Amino acid sequence: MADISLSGAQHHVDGIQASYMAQVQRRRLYGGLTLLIFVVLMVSGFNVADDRNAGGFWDGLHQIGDYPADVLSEAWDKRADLPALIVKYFPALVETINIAAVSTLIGAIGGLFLSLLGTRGLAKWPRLIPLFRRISDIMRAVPEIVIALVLIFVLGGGPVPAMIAIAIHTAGALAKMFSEVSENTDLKAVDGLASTGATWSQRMLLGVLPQVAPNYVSYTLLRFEINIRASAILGFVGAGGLGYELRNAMAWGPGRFDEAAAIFILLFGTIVFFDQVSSRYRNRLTEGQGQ
Amino acid sequence: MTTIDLDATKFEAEKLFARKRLIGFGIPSVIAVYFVYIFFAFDLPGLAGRANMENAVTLASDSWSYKVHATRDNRSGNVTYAVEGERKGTYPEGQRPDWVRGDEVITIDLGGDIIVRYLPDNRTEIEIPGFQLIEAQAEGRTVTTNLPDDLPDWISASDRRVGITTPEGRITLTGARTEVFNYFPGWELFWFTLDSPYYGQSLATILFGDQIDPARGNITGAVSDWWNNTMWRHKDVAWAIGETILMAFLGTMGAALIALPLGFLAAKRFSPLMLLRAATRRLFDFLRGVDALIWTVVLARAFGPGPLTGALAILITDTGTFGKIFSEALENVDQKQIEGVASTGAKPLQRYRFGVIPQIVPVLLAQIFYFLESNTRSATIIGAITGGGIGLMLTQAIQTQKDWEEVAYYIILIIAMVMLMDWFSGWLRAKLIGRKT
Amino acid sequence: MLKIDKLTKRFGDKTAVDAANILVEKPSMIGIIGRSGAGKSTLLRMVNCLSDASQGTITFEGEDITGLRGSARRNWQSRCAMIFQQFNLVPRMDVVSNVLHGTLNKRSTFATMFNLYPQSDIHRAIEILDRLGIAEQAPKRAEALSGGQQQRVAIARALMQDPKIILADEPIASLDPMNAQVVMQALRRIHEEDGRMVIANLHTLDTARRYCDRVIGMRDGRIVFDGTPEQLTVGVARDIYGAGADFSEAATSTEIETLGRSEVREEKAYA
Amino acid sequence: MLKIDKLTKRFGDKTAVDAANILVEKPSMIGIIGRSGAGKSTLLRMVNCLSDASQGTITFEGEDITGLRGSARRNWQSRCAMIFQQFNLVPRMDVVSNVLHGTLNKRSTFATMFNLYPQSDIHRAIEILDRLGIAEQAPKRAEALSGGQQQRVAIARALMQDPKIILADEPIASLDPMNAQVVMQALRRIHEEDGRMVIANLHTLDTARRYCDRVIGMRDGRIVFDGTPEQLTVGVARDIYGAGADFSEAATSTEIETLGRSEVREEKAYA
Amino acid sequence: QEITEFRIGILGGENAQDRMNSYQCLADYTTAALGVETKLFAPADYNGVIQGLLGGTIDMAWLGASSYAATFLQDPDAVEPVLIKVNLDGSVGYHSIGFARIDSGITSLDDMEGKVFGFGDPNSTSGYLIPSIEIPQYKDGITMESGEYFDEVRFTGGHEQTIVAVNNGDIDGGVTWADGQGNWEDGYNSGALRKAVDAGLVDMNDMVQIWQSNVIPEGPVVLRQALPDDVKATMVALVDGLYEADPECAYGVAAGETLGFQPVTHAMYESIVAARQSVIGN
Ligand SMILES: Nc1ncnc2c1ncn2[C@@H]1O[C@H](COP(=O)(O)OP(=O)(O)OP(=O)(O)O)[C@@H](O)[C@H]1O
Ligand SMILES: Nc1ncnc2c1ncn2[C@@H]1O[C@H](COP(=O)(O)OP(=O)(O)OP(=O)(O)O)[C@@H](O)[C@H]1O
Ligand SMILES: [Mg+2]
Ligand SMILES: [Mg+2]
Repeated sequence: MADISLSGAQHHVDGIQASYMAQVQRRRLYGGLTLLIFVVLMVSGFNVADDRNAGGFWDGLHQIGDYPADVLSEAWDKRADLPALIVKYFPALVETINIAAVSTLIGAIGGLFLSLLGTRGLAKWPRLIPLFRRISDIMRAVPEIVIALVLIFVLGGGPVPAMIAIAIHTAGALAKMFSEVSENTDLKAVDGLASTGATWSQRMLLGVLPQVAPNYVSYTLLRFEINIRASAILGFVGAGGLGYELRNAMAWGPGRFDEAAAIFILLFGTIVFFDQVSSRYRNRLTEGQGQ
Repeated sequence: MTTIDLDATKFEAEKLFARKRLIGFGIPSVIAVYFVYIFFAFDLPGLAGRANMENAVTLASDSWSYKVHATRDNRSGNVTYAVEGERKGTYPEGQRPDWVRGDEVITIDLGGDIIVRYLPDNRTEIEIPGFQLIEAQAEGRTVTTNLPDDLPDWISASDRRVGITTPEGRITLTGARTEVFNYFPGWELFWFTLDSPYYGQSLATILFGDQIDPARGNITGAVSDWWNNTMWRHKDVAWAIGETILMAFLGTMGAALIALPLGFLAAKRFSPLMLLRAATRRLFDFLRGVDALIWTVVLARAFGPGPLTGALAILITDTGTFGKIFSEALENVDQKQIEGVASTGAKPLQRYRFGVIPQIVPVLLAQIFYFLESNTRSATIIGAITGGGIGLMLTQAIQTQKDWEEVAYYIILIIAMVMLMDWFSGWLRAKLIGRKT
Repeated sequence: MLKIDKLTKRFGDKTAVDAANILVEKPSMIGIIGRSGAGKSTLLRMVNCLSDASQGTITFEGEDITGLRGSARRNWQSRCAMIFQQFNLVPRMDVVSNVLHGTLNKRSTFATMFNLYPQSDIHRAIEILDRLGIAEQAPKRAEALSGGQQQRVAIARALMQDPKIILADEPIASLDPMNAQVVMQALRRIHEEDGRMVIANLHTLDTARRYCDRVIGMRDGRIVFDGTPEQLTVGVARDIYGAGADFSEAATSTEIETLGRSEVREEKAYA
Repeated sequence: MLKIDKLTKRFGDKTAVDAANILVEKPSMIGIIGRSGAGKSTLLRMVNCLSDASQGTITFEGEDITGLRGSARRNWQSRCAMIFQQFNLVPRMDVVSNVLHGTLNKRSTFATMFNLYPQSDIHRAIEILDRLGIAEQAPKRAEALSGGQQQRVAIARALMQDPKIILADEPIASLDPMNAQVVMQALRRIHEEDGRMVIANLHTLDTARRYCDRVIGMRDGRIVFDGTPEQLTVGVARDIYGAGADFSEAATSTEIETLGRSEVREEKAYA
Repeated sequence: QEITEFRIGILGGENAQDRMNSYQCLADYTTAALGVETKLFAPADYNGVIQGLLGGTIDMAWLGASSYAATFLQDPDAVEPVLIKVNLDGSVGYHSIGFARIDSGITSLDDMEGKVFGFGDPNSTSGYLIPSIEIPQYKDGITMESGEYFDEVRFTGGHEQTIVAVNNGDIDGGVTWADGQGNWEDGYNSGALRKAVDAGLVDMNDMVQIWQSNVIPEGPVVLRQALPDDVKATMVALVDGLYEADPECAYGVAAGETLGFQPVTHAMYESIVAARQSVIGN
């Protein structure tokens, strides 16, 4: 480097400087534009939303505490009833958790098959991979509420429509996450099993599942946590469980705010409980993977 | 190896397999037992009885077909024709569908040789191939017919009401009115309502043909009539989809902006006070635990129905989620880079900007865009609760339990919307993370 | 008994194996040599039906292998065991289970799912492991074993299949010389004691010379040599490896000590 | 100009640096040697104010460094550049941006938040990169560079600070011999051409001998040797490394070729 | 004080967008009369409108009687009732109708013992409040607690859902609203049953009426108390004269044939408020 003649070096550096400056300008321009677009989107988006809302953001801000205050003050006045109410609504909570658990199980099984059938290298019918991928994309795209409401019409209210709806969505969502894992599986063991004349299901069972199980379980736990919320929300639109009770209590208003509070405590407690348990367990599962 | 040793090894292996079998059978049987419990807890045997296949058929057929009502008011004798029986779909005075003929005797041809005739004096004749000619007379509250006593299951009759269901259409007779429902495939009036001059015109005519409405150009007029179609309300649907995406966008981005600084407070390495860190973490847990559903209800009082309320509900919940994810990402940052920047005498903010941000940006963006897509779905649901967006339209359309073609339309739009957002956020993520910061 | 006739495999416009003809009349130990990319692995994979041939046929005892599909094909695979360079075991499972995978073809998916292997199979698996000198490792996870041990587990799995043919795709390429010798001796013993046919892809000339009755040389997908180890002179080897005059046998050697009988051969070969 | 006086650093009951005294009168190139855990890194980190001293003082041109806080301390850091074993660059940012981080102390927080640097700085950064022979890498991301290139980027960042002192904490420990030489030569040239003081922690004796004017040996936190490379005999080295009679210089060597002047020294040292 | 926009809340019962459409003409008149932008909101349920009125984010709504009572009980100063809809025959009331499937063998409340009984929305007057008070008066022993007289008392979420649920057999009996005029086999002249019949959802031959409430007063059109007086006056005049000015629009706003609106005061709803108060039990 020191040997290069000075003028040549200078020329050479000038060129690099110029092209780098051009790159910097371009990057600043793009960066600035991105920022500008983002700010414009946020500000105008906020204005549109504010405008199309019944109450304005700034007018409503000071009222945020009103509703919780109403609920809490009534619940406080009737605090003696709370334990009894919590017991009363416990079965509804069990139903909500059951919906989440069953749909997570069914969804995980469905997602498992969809992902195995949709992953290159593992698929039983390689030519159908795009088909299975589209199927899981669509299953994932359908919001639970859509299927639940349609099924309520056909099957009547209760936990089953919610269960099916959540299971379908879960299968799609897990299929995607599972695929990401199984794409990275080591195919050596699969090849080894194939050479002994193992069937497709035996290859998957022995060659793939042991490898991916920790990640799959971890994703399934995360999904279970999400599904508890989903099942509560679906209850809100008519599919049984705690959400249904909460909606009725909240809709009725004063007089049943103690019930609303009791249900809320149950729901909040459950969500936080499973959130903590699953995140702890998930960390354990994936930590073991690191080594 | 000696025989004794080998036997011991065999015995060990047998024990091992016994244990594996126990687990192998144990887990599935626990799941199976649970499913059995659910089978009864959710009353699945009863469900089979309760499931209403007729509803399923109504739903399925209505979602891809429409019906035109031909209604005779038995008091006034007036006959009206309306698509889906709605006022907006009513044929203007003097117009009627081409499968209706006659003035004194109105002949309605349902197709498949099924003919209904509205005769004077509230009499009705129905011709169905392979069945006797049905004659009916409406008088006061009663309907008298010549129907025999044992009826096929597609006819339901009492002296107050007669209902006939055929593959071609449905006929109901009561004292007050006589109605024929003629079914057609497709989504009627999807493009133009009956009052639009462009109704029934072909695309070619509109694009290249003579000016239809003297006041407007063909294309502008057609687009505007379609956009303002009162049956399908394309404009409102577009707004609703926009509102839903807006809720997701504002909620996600707002949450990310708020969660980023809070994430620093909650991260072990950056928090100035342990107490503050613990408090921030609990705040995140609280925001997440309360759940978007309840935030929606709480905020509805303060801000009323609308997209802003939905956006704020998403924002609050996701602030908790992002806060947790961001602070975990922050706790995993590589100290070396921060030290490198610090050793040049950089100010604290500069240390964060160059030592920390570049490290967590990929994690952040990946999460933000993942949530953008999933929040589009949440926004649909939240909209159904707070009153905004496509979610509300969908739930309400389902609630009326008759506008299944609209339900089908909305479902297709929602799926398309979510898939689009999925694709878009994936594209943006690849674009931004792949780029230098 | 094994006849490979004009067997060809193309990947896109690349011909990996080019009209290979091999005829094996009686169970023998065959080494296939050739440099990287010569098509050795591809050839073995076709024999095991892990990949389909583009052209040509493989016939075993009168049965056409290339046309097999579904369960007939799996059946063939169970009679034709394969050993891989990277062992291809299920690393998270214990050694006995890995050996028992050799019986998968006979078991239903259901039985596999619940680990329902008959006791006799379990016992046989351990006897095979003992024969290969690694019975102590039976309850350990495969991933906890050394490379040489893992390869012996793979051989045990192959034996568990009770195959007519054992295919070995560079069974010693990932092993140190010490382990390589153990594994090759095991294969030789299996051939001699059980009378099974063994076809092994080998990277190194001297290994082929030492353990095999017959050596096949491949180059660019074609079979360029087929004869006894004695016929495999340095000149022929140079041909196979496409090397110039500077080719030295030692460059491909992994041996640490020599077996009695090979010494004789080596002298001949160098002569 | 630099005076380190009874400098001590304790971590809990472990004393990492124990009453170290160093006096440097004029800009020179100093190597600190000592085995792992001797306290070399801790010493340099205290000089750069990355960690606080438990006791004792550091004085530079009459100014007490140990007492500095806030912006005065950052100001000192900007005059006293540091180079790390693991380079400590921002891997996702491009090379020039990494070099420009050397100017952070002089620029307003706001401008730098948006990556806005004056054009003159950018030009200077590229000139420095050119001086170190890696100007072509300017637009690449730091993570895309080889170790030796990354370390030169780190040196460029240090030079960008226009520092009085450059501290280098085992700058070549993660590099292969080839790159190690390039980096050490760069540091030496900076010292010679710019007249900057360079203090480098070094793992290997011969590197210290070859490139430094003065060598300081540390053991268990204490300074046990301070002198010219010539004074650094094998016996002294054994002392520093706490090794027995079997200590061999070669064990710590990473050199591939020798510079002219070091050959003379080596002969002396081995004598 | 001044207002910058006028927000009308619309109660559930029909397709959200259909309702918005029906009210669009009213919104246009309002914009013309007040000179400010008018916005329509159709929250998902009764409670959405109530919360809007309480929170001051909705200025005008046509409530059900029970929803009005709920609003009044939470904040007596939030809204004032101004107008009531007049039916074609001049009456200002309707009925809550109890019904069941004919093949279930249920013909009266007596047969409902031990069966599942369905209500609509908890804030609905005919779908919950009135039947929950009047049904227990039918005879001794009937209560609204699940597991006492009825095996289960369930909320379906709305009138439409109740009808479908009864028709499906999900619940044994339920209540919904009807004007009580016209014939059972038509599903009466107007009401939720009629809409379901028109949609082909139910066949009235399959249904049997098992109970009917006393006349329930139509819900009031309410205005937010805090609105400026001139705005209130303008809006009362506008809605009051709507039928005369534009019968087509009045049809849409009133969700059916009507003779328009007439003034009303809180007094009309005192009994409903009391009823609701009694259900709360405090
Ligand atoms: N799946 C495949 N797709 C495309 N080309 C392939 C594939 N498998 C092998 N090939 C090509 O076929 C040729 C023969 O490969 P093969 O693996 O059989 O060689 P080999 O003799 O086993 O070499 P090695 O000693 O490296 O294992 C090589 O050029 C290789 O690149
Ligand atoms: N942050 C810390 N907390 C506790 N002890 C520390 C810390 N940093 C260093 N030490 C201890 O101080 C002693 C000196 O460490 P230092 O890193 O300065 O040694 P070194 O000579 O640089 O060694 P190396 O060659 O491994 O880098 C070591 O025993 C180390 O364990
Ligand atoms: Mg190979
Ligand atoms: Mg160190």
